[in-house]
This record gives sequence, C-alpha cells and structure tokens, in this order.
Amino acid sequence: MIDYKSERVMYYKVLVGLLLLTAVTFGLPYIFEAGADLPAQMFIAVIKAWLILMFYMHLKGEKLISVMGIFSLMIVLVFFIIVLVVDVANFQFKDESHITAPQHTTGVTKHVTVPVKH
Amino acid sequence: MSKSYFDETHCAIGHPKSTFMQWMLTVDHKRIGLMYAAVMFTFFFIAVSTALLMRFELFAPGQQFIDGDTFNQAFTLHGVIMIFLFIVPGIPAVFGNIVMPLMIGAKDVSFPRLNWFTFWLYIFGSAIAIASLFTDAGFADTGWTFYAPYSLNTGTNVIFTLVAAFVLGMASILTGLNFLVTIHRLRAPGMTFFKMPLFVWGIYATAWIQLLATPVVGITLILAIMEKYFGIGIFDPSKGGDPVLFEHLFWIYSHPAVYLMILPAFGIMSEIIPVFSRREIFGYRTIALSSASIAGIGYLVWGHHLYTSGMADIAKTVFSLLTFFVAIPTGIKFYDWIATMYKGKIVLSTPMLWAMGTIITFAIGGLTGVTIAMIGVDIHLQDTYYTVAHFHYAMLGGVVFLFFAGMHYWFPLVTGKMYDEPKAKIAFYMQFVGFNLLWFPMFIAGFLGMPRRYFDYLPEFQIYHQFSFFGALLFVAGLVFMFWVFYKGWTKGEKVGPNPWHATTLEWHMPTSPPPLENHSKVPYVDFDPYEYHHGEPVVKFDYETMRRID
Amino acid sequence: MSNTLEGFNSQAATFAADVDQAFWINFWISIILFLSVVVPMIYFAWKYRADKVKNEDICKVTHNTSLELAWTLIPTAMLFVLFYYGYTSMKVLRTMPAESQSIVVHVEGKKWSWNYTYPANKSGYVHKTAELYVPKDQNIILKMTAPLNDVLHAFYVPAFRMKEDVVPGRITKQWFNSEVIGTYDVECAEYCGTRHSYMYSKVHVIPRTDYDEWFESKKRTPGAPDVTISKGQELYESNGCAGCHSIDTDAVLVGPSLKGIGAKYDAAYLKDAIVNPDKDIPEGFTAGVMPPFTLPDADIDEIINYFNNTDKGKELYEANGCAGCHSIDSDAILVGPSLKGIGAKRDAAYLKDAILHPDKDVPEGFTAGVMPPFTLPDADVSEIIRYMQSAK
Amino acid sequence: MAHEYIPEISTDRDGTEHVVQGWQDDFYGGKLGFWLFMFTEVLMFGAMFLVLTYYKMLHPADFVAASASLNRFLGGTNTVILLVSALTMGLSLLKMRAGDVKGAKLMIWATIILALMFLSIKAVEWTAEYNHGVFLGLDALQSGNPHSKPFGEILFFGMYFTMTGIHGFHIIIGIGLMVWLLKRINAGKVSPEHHILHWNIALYWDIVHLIWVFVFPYFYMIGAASGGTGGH
Ligand code: HEA
Ligand code: HEA
Ligand code: HEC
Ligand code: CUA
Ligand SMILES: [Cu+2]
Repeated sequence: MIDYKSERVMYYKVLVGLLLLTAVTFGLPYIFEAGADLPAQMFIAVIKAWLILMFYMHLKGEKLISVMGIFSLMIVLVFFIIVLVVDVANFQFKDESHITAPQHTTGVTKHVTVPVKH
Repeated sequence: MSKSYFDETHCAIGHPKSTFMQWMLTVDHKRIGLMYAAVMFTFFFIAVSTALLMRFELFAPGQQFIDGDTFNQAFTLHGVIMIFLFIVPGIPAVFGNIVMPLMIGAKDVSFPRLNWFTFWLYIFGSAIAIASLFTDAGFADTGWTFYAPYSLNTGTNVIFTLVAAFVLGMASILTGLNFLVTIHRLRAPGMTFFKMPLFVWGIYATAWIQLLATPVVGITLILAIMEKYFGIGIFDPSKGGDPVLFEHLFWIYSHPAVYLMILPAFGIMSEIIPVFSRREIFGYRTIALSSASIAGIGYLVWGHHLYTSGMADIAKTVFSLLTFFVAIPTGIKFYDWIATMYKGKIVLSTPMLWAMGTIITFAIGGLTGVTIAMIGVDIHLQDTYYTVAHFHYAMLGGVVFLFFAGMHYWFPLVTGKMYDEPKAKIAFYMQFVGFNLLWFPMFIAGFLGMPRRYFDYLPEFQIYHQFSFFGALLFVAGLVFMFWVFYKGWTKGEKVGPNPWHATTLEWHMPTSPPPLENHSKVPYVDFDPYEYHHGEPVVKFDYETMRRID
Repeated sequence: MSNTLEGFNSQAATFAADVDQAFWINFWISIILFLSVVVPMIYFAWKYRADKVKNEDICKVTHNTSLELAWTLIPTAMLFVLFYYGYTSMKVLRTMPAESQSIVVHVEGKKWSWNYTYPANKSGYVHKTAELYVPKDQNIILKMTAPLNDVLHAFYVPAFRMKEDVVPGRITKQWFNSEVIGTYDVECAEYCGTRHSYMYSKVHVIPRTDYDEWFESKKRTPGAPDVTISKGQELYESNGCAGCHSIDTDAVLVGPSLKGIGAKYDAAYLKDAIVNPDKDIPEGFTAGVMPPFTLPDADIDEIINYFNNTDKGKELYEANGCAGCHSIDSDAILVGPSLKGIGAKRDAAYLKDAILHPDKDVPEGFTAGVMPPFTLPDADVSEIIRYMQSAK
Repeated sequence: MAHEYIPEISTDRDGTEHVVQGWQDDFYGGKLGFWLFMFTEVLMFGAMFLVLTYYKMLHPADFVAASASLNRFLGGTNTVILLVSALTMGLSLLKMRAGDVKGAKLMIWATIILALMFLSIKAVEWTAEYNHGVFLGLDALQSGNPHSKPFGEILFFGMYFTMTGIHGFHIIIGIGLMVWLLKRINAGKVSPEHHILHWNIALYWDIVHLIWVFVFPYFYMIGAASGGTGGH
C-alpha cells in the first residue's frame, strides 16, 4: 500500500508550482515585445509538462517508458528541424511568391509580386 | 484426436454456439490473422482488377475503354487499396498475428480483445473506402497521395476516402501498439532480444513505425477533412495555405510506411534463408540491428519525394544524403543472406525459390530507388514510369513476393497440410517471369519521359506498354494458379506433422499440427539461439508435453 | 495536341549531359552491386544444392569481420560517389544564371494548358503564347506559377531533363540553355485531374535572328504570316497546292478542302500527308491522285505554319487555355462542352457572359465552378467570340 | 472471456524455475500499452504544432494580430480549471490505491464537473467568436470577399478552431471515460487491487491537460503584448 499522506502533499506542491508557472506565462508578454516571447513561453510550458509527467503521471523511475518517450519526442523534434530550419528557413524565391498575401489571378496572369509582410 | 485452433476458440463477448459467430468474435491471434488474410485477399482482387483495367486502357495510345476520369479513379482505387488496405496492414496483420506470438512462446498477444477490435476497425475502414464507390460523387480521383489542393477542389468523394484512410491508420497504430507490448512483455523466459527470431525483429521495428509515423498522416488527413468540410484554410493556397506543407506531412508518414512494409518482409526472408540452407544465419546481430536502423533512418528521408516540389535546394541535398544511408543497412542484410547460403545445404523448395526470386527483384527495386535518390537524376525521373517501376519492384517484387514466400513457408503450420510442390514451383516461375516482363519495360519508358498517371500517351511508348500488358496477363495467370494450388492443398493436401521443413524456431515446435488453441502446451525456457543447426539438423528438440529440451 | 514526343531521347539542354552522366554512372555501379549479390547467390544455390552436400560439410561460419567491413564500406564509398554526382547534376540544374544575362519568361500552368508571357519588347508589346519560343544558346529563366484557385502541375521537358512543380501561391523557377535547334515536348508531370494526360506544350528552339525578329514584332509566333503574304502561303501557291485544294472555303476541288486543317491534325500528320500522300487517305478519296512532294523540311514547316495561321481570336483562345477544356472543331467533350458551332447556337451577349461569369448560366450536364471566371479586356472577349463564331 | 489465467512456470535445464508472464493481469503491460498510445497523441499534436509554426514563420504579424483578438482571461481561467482537475484526478487515483473507493469516486465526480466547466467556457468563447463573424465557414475565414481576413489570420483561426476543437473532443471523450470508470468501480471491476483502468484514465486526463499547457500560450499569449485586453 502506498503512503497516502505524503503523496497527497506532493500533489499539492506540484499544483502550486504549476499555478505559479501559469502566472508567469501570463506576465511574460508584458516584458517582451509582441510575439517575441514564444520561445520563453514554450520553455515554461516544457517545465510545466515535465512536472506533470514526472509527478502526476508517475514517470519518475520508469526507465523503459522514459526512453521510449524521449525517442518519440526526438522524432517530433527532427520533423520540426527538418521542415522549419532546413526547408522553410531557406524558402526560395520567397519575395517573389505571393504566398503571404492574397492575389487574384484570373485569365492571363499578371505577375504582381507582393513583398513579404514582416 | 487433439483439438486445434480450428475446433475451439475464445470469444470477445460471451461464447456463441454457431461456428460463424465464433469466428466473428474470436480473440485468438491465429484466427484473427487468418481472417485478415481472407479479407485482404478479397480487396486484393478488386485492386488487381483495377490494375488490369489500367493495363488494358494503356495497351495503345488514345482512349480505349474508359475515359480520363475513370482512369484517374482507377489508379486511385488501386493505390489506396494496395497501400492502405493491403500492404500496410499486410504482413504484420497476417503473419505478425499468426506466427509472432508462437515464435516468442506467448499464449496470445498482450491485448487479445484489442486485437479483435482492431480487426473490426480495419473492416470498418475498408467498408468506408469501398462505400464511396457507390455514392453519387464516386470514388476519389486524387491518387493515393491526396495532394492538396487537388484533393480539396475535386468533386469526387474524397472525404470518404480520407476518413477510411484515417480509420485504417488507427487500426494500424493499434496493431503496432499491441505487438510492441507483446514483444516487450510476453517473450518466453530466457529469450532476450538477441535470441528472438529475426521475423520478430522485423515486426518490432515495424511496430515502432506504425506507432510513431501513422499519427502524422492521421492528423494530416483530419486537417484535410476539416478543410474540405468546414472550408477553413490550412493547405489551400487560395486561403493562404501551402501545398508543399501538405506534401511534407504526407510523406513524413508515407515514406516510413514503405519501410513498415518491407521490414517484416525482410523478416520472412531471414527465416526462410537459414532454414533452407540448413545452417545458422550469418551475422544475426547485424541483420537485427539493420532492421532497427532502417526504421530509424527511414524517418528522416521523406523529402526524397519532394525533389521537384519547390522545396529549398538545401533541404533536397540533406534528404538526398540521408536517403543513401538507408541503402547501407539494406545492403548488409542482403550480403548476410548470401553469406548464409555459402557452404550450406540448399534445399530449393518453393519458399526458398520465392526468397531467391525476391533477392533478384528487390535488388532491382532497391537499386533503382538509389537512382532516384540522386537529386539531379530524380528531377528528370520524378513522376515518370521509372518511379512507378521502382516502387512496383520494391512493393510487388519485394513485399508481396516475400508475402507469398511466407504463405508457402507457413502454409503447413497454419493448415497442417502440404500443397503440391511441383505445381507451386510452376506458379512461381510464371509470376517471376510475368512480373519482370510487366515492370522492366517501364524503367525504359520512364527514362524516356513517360509521365505517370497518364491515361493516354504518345505513340513512342506504345511498345513498352504492350510488353507490360502481356507481362501482366502472365503474372495474373500465375497468381490465380498459385491460389488454386493453395486451395487444393488446403482441401486435399497431404497431412504433415508440426515441423515439415526441419526448422528451428519455436512456432514449429507445437504439440499438434495445426496448433492447438493456446499454443505451446507449456511455455518453453529459451536458452538457445533461433537458428541452431548442427550438420544440417536442428539442434534443439523438445518434449512437446512439457516443452523441456531433450537434445 | 501533340502526338509525338519530339526529341525525347536527345540531350537538348546544356545540362542534359550532366544528368545523363550521373544516371549512367549510377547505372554501372548498380550493375556491379546487383551482380555482387545475384552472382554468388545463384552460384551457391547451384554449388551447394541439397543432393551434392553431405551434412558434415555444412559450414558453421557466422562471422567474418573483414568480409563484413568490406561489404559495408565498399558500397558506402560507392554511395558517396552517387551522392556526389546527384548533387552536382542538381547544382547545374538549380543554379539560376543572372537575370540580366537571361530571358525571363513567366510560365503559367493551369487546368489544363500552359501559357507564356514574355517581357515587353522595344515597342512595349508583350508576347503571350501557348508554346515557348526561345533562341538557341541563350539562358532562359522560367518563373512559374499557377492561379491561386488552381492545382499543382509540373513543367517537364524530357529532352532537357528538367522538371519542377508549378505551385499555386508560389513562384518556382527553372532555367535552361539549349544548344540544339528543334522542337521539344513539354509534359505536365504532376497529377492535375481530368486532362492531366493532355497538358502538353512545346519548346521551340529557334535561331537567334528568327527569335529577335519575332520578338520585336507583334507576330503571334515566329514564322506566322505578317500582313503581307507569308512564306508558307507563297510555297502553298507556288507548288500548286491551290490547284487541288481550297483553303478558305469548304469546296472540294480535287482533294479535300484544307480549311482549318491546321487545327485538325498535328504537324507530323500533315508532313506525312505532303511527303507520303498515299499512306493515310481521308475517306472518300483515292490513293495515287496526289503526287508525293519532295520539299526541304523547312519549306514543309512553312506550309504547315500557313495551315495553322489564324487570327487574334484563335491566339487568345489558345493563350488563355480555352482549348484545354473545350474542343472547337469536334464534338468531343473534354471538360467543358464542345464549342463547335457555338456561334450558331448562342448570341454574343451570352457568350461574353459565359466567359466572364461562367457560373451564371451553366449548360446542362456540367457543373458550376469548373470553368474559372476570366477577366479579359472587352476587346479580347469580342475577338474570342468572333473566333468562336467563325469556327463552324 | 473464458481465457483464465493459469500461472505458469518454465524450468530451464538446470532446474531453475522462471515465472512466465501471461497477458492476463499484466499491470505493467497495460500501463506500457497506454503510454505507447499517448505517444501517438504527442505525434498528432506535434504535427499540428508543426503546421502552426510553419505558418507563423510565414505570417508573424498576422499571427500576433489574430492572437490579440482572443480572450486571454477566459483561456487563462480554463488553464487553471484544467490544472485543478488534474489534481482531483490524481487524488482520485491516489485514494483508489490507498483503498478509499468512496473518496476516489468523489474525486472523479469533481473532475467531471471541472471538465464540464472547461467546456462551457470554451462554448462561451466560441459563441463570442461566432458573433464576431469569425467562425468555421463564415466569410471572414474565406478568401476573395470583402470580409476576408488576411491569409495569416485565416490560417491562424483555421488552426485555432481545429486544435482547440480536437482538444475539446478529447475532453468530451475523457468525460465519457470517467463515467464509464465510475460504472466499472460500482460493478466492482475496478478496485484497489485492480486499478489499471483507473490508472490509465488518469494518465489520459493528464495528457489532455499536458497538451493544453502548450496550446494555451501558443494561441492566446503570442498577441498579449500587442495591446488591447483581448477578447471579442
Ligand atoms: C516497399 C516499398 C519501398 C521500399 C522498400 C523502397 C525503398 C527505397 N526507395 Fe522507394 N518508393 C516506394 C516504395 C518503396 N521504396 C513508393 C511506393 C514510392 C512512390 C510513391 C508515390 O509517389 O506514389 C517510392 C518512391 C521513391 C522515391 C521518390 C521518387 C519520386 O517520386 O521522384 C525515391 C527517391 O529517392 C525512393 C528511394 C528509395 C530508396 C533509396 C530505397 C532504399 O530503401 C532501397 C534499399 C535497397 C537496396 C539498395 C537494394 C538491395 C541492396 C543491395 C543489392 C546491396 C548493395 C547495394 C547498395 C549498398 C547500394 N523511392
Ligand atoms: C502493394 C502495392 C501494389 C501492388 C501489388 C501493385 C500491383 C500492380 N500494379 Fe500498381 N500501384 C500501386 C501499388 C501496387 N500495385 C500504387 C501505390 C500505385 C500509385 C497509385 C497512384 O498513382 O496514386 C500504383 C500504380 C499503378 C499503375 C500506374 C498508374 C499510373 O500512374 O497511370 C499501374 C499501371 O499499369 C499499375 C499496375 C499494376 C499491376 C498491373 C499490378 C499487378 O502486378 C497486379 C497483380 C497483383 C498482385 C501481384 C497481387 C497479388 C497479391 C495477392 C493476391 C495478395 C493475397 C493476399 C492475401 C492472401 C492476404 N499500378
Ligand atoms: C478548366 C476548363 C475550361 C477552360 C480553361 C475554359 N472553359 Fe469554357 N467551359 C468549361 C466548362 C466545364 C463549361 C460548362 C460549364 C460552364 O458554363 O461553366 C464551359 C462553358 C463554356 C461556354 C458555354 C458553352 C455552352 O454551350 O453554353 C463557352 C462559350 C466557353 N466555355 C468558352 C470558353 C472560352 C472562350 C475559354 C477561354 C478564354 C474557355 N471557355 C476556357 C470549361 C473550361
Ligand atoms: Cu497539369 Cu498535370
Ligand atoms: Cu520514400
């Protein structure tokens, strides 16, 4: 049988931690410039996720499952890196493409080039 | 007379009296495997018929029997059935179910009821796919790749097909999950990972791909459905979407999927080669680990389908480089198999003939894959018949051929009977010759610039298509003959004992033939390697009552 | 519609040789690797066949480090060679020349036709064509796209070994430089629906002078007749064709009328009909009446050009891709209805509406939303309508 | 099912006995299986985040603008609700393992109520968006009409409705699972000795929550600093 009392204390402690981090999530944007804080936000989210995984989901001490989980995450990471860093970041002819803004092409093409919005 | 799994079974819900309901509700992994085979086989004939229809249409330039739209639906139907209904579930669902638990000495898979549910999920998905044939809008005409924005614009019933592919994907995920847990938890005591038969390694690697690649295509299809149904913007360029992103997501799954198809097939090869060479396999560990590394590297190379899509040149280079790395472990496997034959005692039974035939055809399929992995060359060959020939050599000449090899190899295990060997060999030769005649000319046509998914073509290519047509006829004739041989074998064949091939792995050490409901009478202790032969005879022998070693 | 794949096995672009070299290097390496697997396999299967081997002689070797290293490292080395050639051949294909030293042509691929827009010439005239004309030995950059509401296509010229998708919303580019005068087929290599297999076009590589002359003119195509009598017409008349064939009426003289013949048959057929008139006889005529003509190829092409000669309406009809979906000289239903004899059936106002707002009034048996609305100047629309009315 | 578990021992050649793991009653196997299932969820949402990030790279400004129009306070409340519900679910499992079946059931009920609150708030948000003309199928998210939003915003909202929708769907499934769990507890099929189902449903609830941990800042917070209180 498990130690109910101490486990419960752990649950509450983690909850407090999570709530604090949520508060930080809320506060952060007022420090950064609009849209620039995403990495920081995601970093906080990762800490929160780690807390949930380790304590709420009892991953602590589960070697096999952790290894499998890390493997799965690595794969997602690789998808991100390849698609975003390797392909999109090197998006060719970006400035000539009208992918970032609507343009009405009908009939004979008029090649309007719309600069990318930043 | 002892009872086999044909005589009794466990059911998912209650225990119905009628034999039919017992089959419908069975949770026995062997029966489920057989039911998969029966269903796939039925779909299979639909796909083969559409293939023949295409071949008839392509017999000469100009319109022959069907119009362009019908042709487009035909190759979509052919591709969708072949990929999602047949070859992706194929070997894992049939042989993974039937023999994998036997090989590791388990009584069943880890979640037998989930296995039953998965089977019905598969049937449900297939039913949706087939149902769209009968709706007004008709079967999708997008090709099996569902490229946006075409799939978002076309008037045909793409939603059904997308939903079907999603449901089938779920079934595939659940199969993989079940096998992964089974392999981790239910191996007989003593059987470490490096004592597992190589087929189990193939299934293991495949299960990971099923688990970790299928969700990506699943969600991609959901996004496409959302977009088509609710009109939101995700991939449609008229709403700002980028079709190339769709291609990325599609191939993130669909490239690993090709290794998902081939790895269990390689597993079958690794079973057959040592048994019919009567000696231990050469380089067990390298074969096992190469399965794992093919699965791993296979995740990173999807971009070789996007060389002409408008992707960044740097990405093309990276993908090309990575793609070549897949060929290395595959090559290692091939050389290991050949080395296994060295100074063995080679028995040319039908399974061995199929295996050797596949070494030839898959080598062609794989090496032409290497051709189109070269970026500059693929820019010329992409979406031509060269690619089509490549993947038929890999899928038909690799996976399906090995599937057939497995069918011959495990036929006595499953049925307890033997088919007619000489006739089966004739069927092999017909199909081998027919296959090469069917697809080899297509390499040339493709190299000369015959694009794929063309229902009409320029007269220069006629000669190749005509060769191909006759090859297809010969091939299908051999196919029908082979199934006839199986049918005869099952109904009239001679009864055989549990181990007709002198094999060593556990599935051949059953108390009865065909096997009883709960597999081995006792779980054996495994303190031996999977392919131990001494002077051409299996080393390990069991007392089938207690499953203790008696050698 | 093109009926022959012209120049499919020639290496007509500067980089075609690089691609082919890469392919053949791969081919020979593949042969070596293939044999390294298959030859030992067949040899072992024969040498160690069951009835020849005694059980005691079966060998037990399961490892041989140097052998294993060899069959890992040697193929790996070969793969690096292949990667290198794949990469370098890609590099030449994908390294765009400077725009200042090239002709930049905008390519639009749409269901189911190609059209090309040239930069303005000295007099500010912009050529729009249905086939691509380029001078020999000149860098050409293609900037390609598709309308936003269209689908993917791929611009594929087998003779040049080049291909790249045409993506709505994106600009993709290709370049080439052809050293061989000739005509090469363009195929659409990305599946795009009903008429994917008919989405052909052509690249004409022509001498520099011809190109320049055309480019600075307002002629529809190089070699198209100017206001004055064209070379083709001259040949047509000087060779006495006119004696047997009428060209601007339907009257049957000795042979069939050639009115609109250019639209009915492709160049190869017509050439054949001039050089080998007896090979393929139209119904109702007998062989042996028309003599075979032995003319230089160039002259025959001129005559065929003359056959193809039409007005502005036809030019617009083709440049806008109408022909991709509508047949005009037969009843065949491609995607939209046949427009044969449409002038007799519908009035001009209706036809104008049908082009500008196709979904307003949809003929029976067709669905709305297939034909895109065209935004064309009124003058162009009337030209197209005139052409439709004239084509009976 | 008639498959009874007969404990088995296999004996090696030295006579040493080894316990055989049967598929029945395999607690660890059940847990492993469920974790594997959750990896597929991670990949599904991972792929959607990939799409989202892809378009964010192409349309950074539009994304900020669109995000600014979401109601951060409702979203934040929902975050807190989910956090608390993760706690109640965790406690219910804890009580079950400690033998307090009644307490466990109570905690499950609490979780269900929190889940329903989450859904109601979501409904309020979506209704507000609908009233502002931003919703699936409405003009603002189509192209080529006077109400059309810029591409980046169309894409942002496309993904917003899809991802929060799919997440909401997971919540609904979760409620269903919890009701089922209660039934199984009442039927005595889930008990302190036999709680794999409870364990797995608790895991499920955590993963649903875990996904929200990423969804929330990605959609609601990137536009926070660009002024405005947010909310329609
Ligand atoms: C079972 C399925 C299967 C398998 C196993 C493979 C295996 C491989 N495939 Fe194939 N492929 C497909 C199915 C498969 N493929 C399908 C279905 C498509 C098209 C889908 C569509 O567009 O509809 C496709 C398309 C495809 C493309 C894209 C073509 C295009 O659209 O332009 C490419 C490009 O790189 C490619 C490459 C490869 C490579 C490098 C391998 C390698 O894994 C091959 C490795 C094998 C060998 C190399 C041969 C054996 C080894 C030796 C004989 C030893 C010595 C040799 C060496 C060491 C080199 N494949
Ligand atoms: C497993 C995959 C598979 C298999 C086996 C085949 C088999 C065949 N295919 Fe297939 N084909 C595809 C997958 C496959 N194909 C795919 C993915 C495409 C691309 C579609 C697209 O473009 O979207 C394609 C496209 C394709 C085209 C190109 C269409 C085009 O681009 O225009 C053509 C043209 O002739 C063709 C013909 C054939 C023929 C004649 C066969 C014959 O060889 C058929 C003979 C049949 C068999 C050899 C199978 C026998 C197996 C069994 C009977 C199984 C038994 C099962 C159990 C017992 C459980 N196929
Ligand atoms: C994508 C294919 C496509 C293209 C390109 C296309 N059309 Fe059409 N067209 C159709 C279809 C389909 C219909 C019938 C449905 C409709 O009216 O929208 C049609 C209808 C018509 C009609 C009415 C015919 C009748 O019998 O009422 C006319 C006239 C016409 N098109 C002319 C043109 C012209 C001129 C062009 C080029 C400027 C053109 N089309 C380009 C597909 C096309
Ligand atoms: Cu355009 Cu295919
Ligand atoms: Cu691939």
